[in-house]
Amino acid sequence: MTPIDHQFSATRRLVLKGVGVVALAGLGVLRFGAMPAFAAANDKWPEEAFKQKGAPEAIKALYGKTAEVSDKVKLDAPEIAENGAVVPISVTTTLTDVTSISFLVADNPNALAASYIIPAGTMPSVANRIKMAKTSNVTAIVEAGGKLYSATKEVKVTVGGCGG
Amino acid sequence: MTIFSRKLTVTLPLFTMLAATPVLAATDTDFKAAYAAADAANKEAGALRNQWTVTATALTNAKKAADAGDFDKAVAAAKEAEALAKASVFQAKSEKEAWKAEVIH
Amino acid sequence: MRTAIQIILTALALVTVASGAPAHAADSVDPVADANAFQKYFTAKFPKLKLSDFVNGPYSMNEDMHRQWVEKEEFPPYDFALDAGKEMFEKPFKNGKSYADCFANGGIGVRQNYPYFDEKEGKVVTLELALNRCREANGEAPFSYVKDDMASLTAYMAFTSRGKPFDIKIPNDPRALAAFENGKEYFYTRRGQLNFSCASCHVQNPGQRIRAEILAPALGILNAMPIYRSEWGGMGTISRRFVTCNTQTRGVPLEPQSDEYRDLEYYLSYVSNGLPISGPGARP
Amino acid sequence: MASTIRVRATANGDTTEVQALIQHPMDSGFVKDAKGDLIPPHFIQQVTFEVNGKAVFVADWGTAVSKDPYVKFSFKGGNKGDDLKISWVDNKGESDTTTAKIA
Repeated sequence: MTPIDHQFSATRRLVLKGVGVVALAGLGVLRFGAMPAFAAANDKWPEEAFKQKGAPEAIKALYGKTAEVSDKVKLDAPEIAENGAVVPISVTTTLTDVTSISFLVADNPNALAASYIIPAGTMPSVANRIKMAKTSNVTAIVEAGGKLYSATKEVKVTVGGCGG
Repeated sequence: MTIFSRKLTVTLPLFTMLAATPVLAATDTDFKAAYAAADAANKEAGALRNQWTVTATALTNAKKAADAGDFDKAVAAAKEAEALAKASVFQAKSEKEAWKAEVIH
Repeated sequence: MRTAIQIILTALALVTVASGAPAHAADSVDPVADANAFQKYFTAKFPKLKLSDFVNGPYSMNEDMHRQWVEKEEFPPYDFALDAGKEMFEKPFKNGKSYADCFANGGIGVRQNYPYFDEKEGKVVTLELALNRCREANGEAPFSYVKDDMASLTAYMAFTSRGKPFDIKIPNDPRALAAFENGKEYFYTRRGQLNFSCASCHVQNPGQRIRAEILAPALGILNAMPIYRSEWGGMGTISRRFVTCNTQTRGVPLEPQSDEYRDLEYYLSYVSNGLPISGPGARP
Repeated sequence: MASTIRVRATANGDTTEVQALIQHPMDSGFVKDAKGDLIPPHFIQQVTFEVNGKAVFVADWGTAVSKDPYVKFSFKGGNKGDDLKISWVDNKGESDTTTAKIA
């Protein structure tokens, strides 16, 4: 499956699901296992996504789709964190029509660290300081034009000092 | 009978003899003596302003074991504390001169 | 544990044998020569650094760390302590007086003169000690030397001295020279089960990593005090830093502001004369 | 009590850069205190930034955001003198809000 097919089938699946949802909503039977309203779309704190352990599950819960790696997403993270409690991470992108940006730390107890809603007119770049339990891959997700793009870097983390 | 088995036959009685005499379990008095010695050494280190945190931990472990009635463990911990305290005293005394060699000239 | 003690004992024995050899110059105390030798050692070891760079400690030793520091300094975490310190400094005591009455120039821009040698008392007086003495003289309870209140006050006073070079004086008083020498001895004396002295890390290994952290050079190491450490998630005074360093080498720390610590601060500040105050600082 | 939110909003051209530092423990619930008991989770969940009533940025934070959290972003359409309203709410329902003028 070349990426293009993958993308095509992904959107096809989405479209079908969308149609399905509309049809069911029409019939008023939506309440069974309500479709998770994708948090990124509204302002409610995405509790479900923050509860997920792994990054893939968190991305699924947050956006309902998977991301593809893109060199248009510039993730800036230290090679060795000076301290796991304060790791300065920032992302910027040349992608247009960006609606959401998120940061995930794969090996943290809960992968999703932070998620930002980017309204129209706001620049697609965010800097923040996050906590990392240990050496881990850090991923930045950018939602642009309804599709997800990502960049990942490994950040080494360990304790400091000589013993105690 | 190969050499190996002959040696074995000799050592066997030796083991049985040792096992026969029970090793005396430490008692409360043993613990008190060991703890006092360790505490004294640690106080000396204190006078030299050079105690170690691990000595204090060993002393508390000794007391905890003694309170729980495990005097073997208590004496062992007290002995360890004494060794650590003595090492810290040795360190303080030897450093009285040794530090001069490290100074940036 | 027993083998650990054996190793330490043998290491100690080796050190004493090795160090016995070089004859040590007559024991005259010459602070000026000490300070020059101290600064020359570090400028030779790090020729690319300007003298003032040394006050940034680990961040002048490593590019990746420097970048993380610059990002943090955009909006530093010690901002809250700084504001709290200013508020506390300006709030009068119950008796109407305030800190400004205890310090020259109202306490503004004076941090670089601390610690100083008090010839009446014959002892080194550090900024933290002076602050608590001011509180007690005005009927207020002293602050803990290792907690946030003292850190906020010293943060504000350091901030008012930013950029001013350290200007520590040693009066021609044998007790002052003795205090300086006592501080130097503490700095180079190995202690704790790990058998490290301050010099083992900050003279012999600045720029090296000790697990995640990069060791700061001893030159200028107090210029950024008090510091907000990510490791502590909070502010730390010079007292707190000395106490935690001792504990890390498994040495039992002394009382904060005890003679050895104040003399150590006297020595370390004097040999950093001329380097600018950059406190409060952020550190890993 | 001074606000827990420190903010710098500087406009250059039609882009306004916003930096915010918020005083909050951001306890994750995974850390033990000196006695060895777990410190319960206490962290900011959402921070909203609004200009003239319109949201220009919304931050959803989890337990992995650093203590005294910091965030930087920029947006178009703000001009000098506008009011930037910032408010946060945490998992205990505590909240704080402040308004800053764009410089």
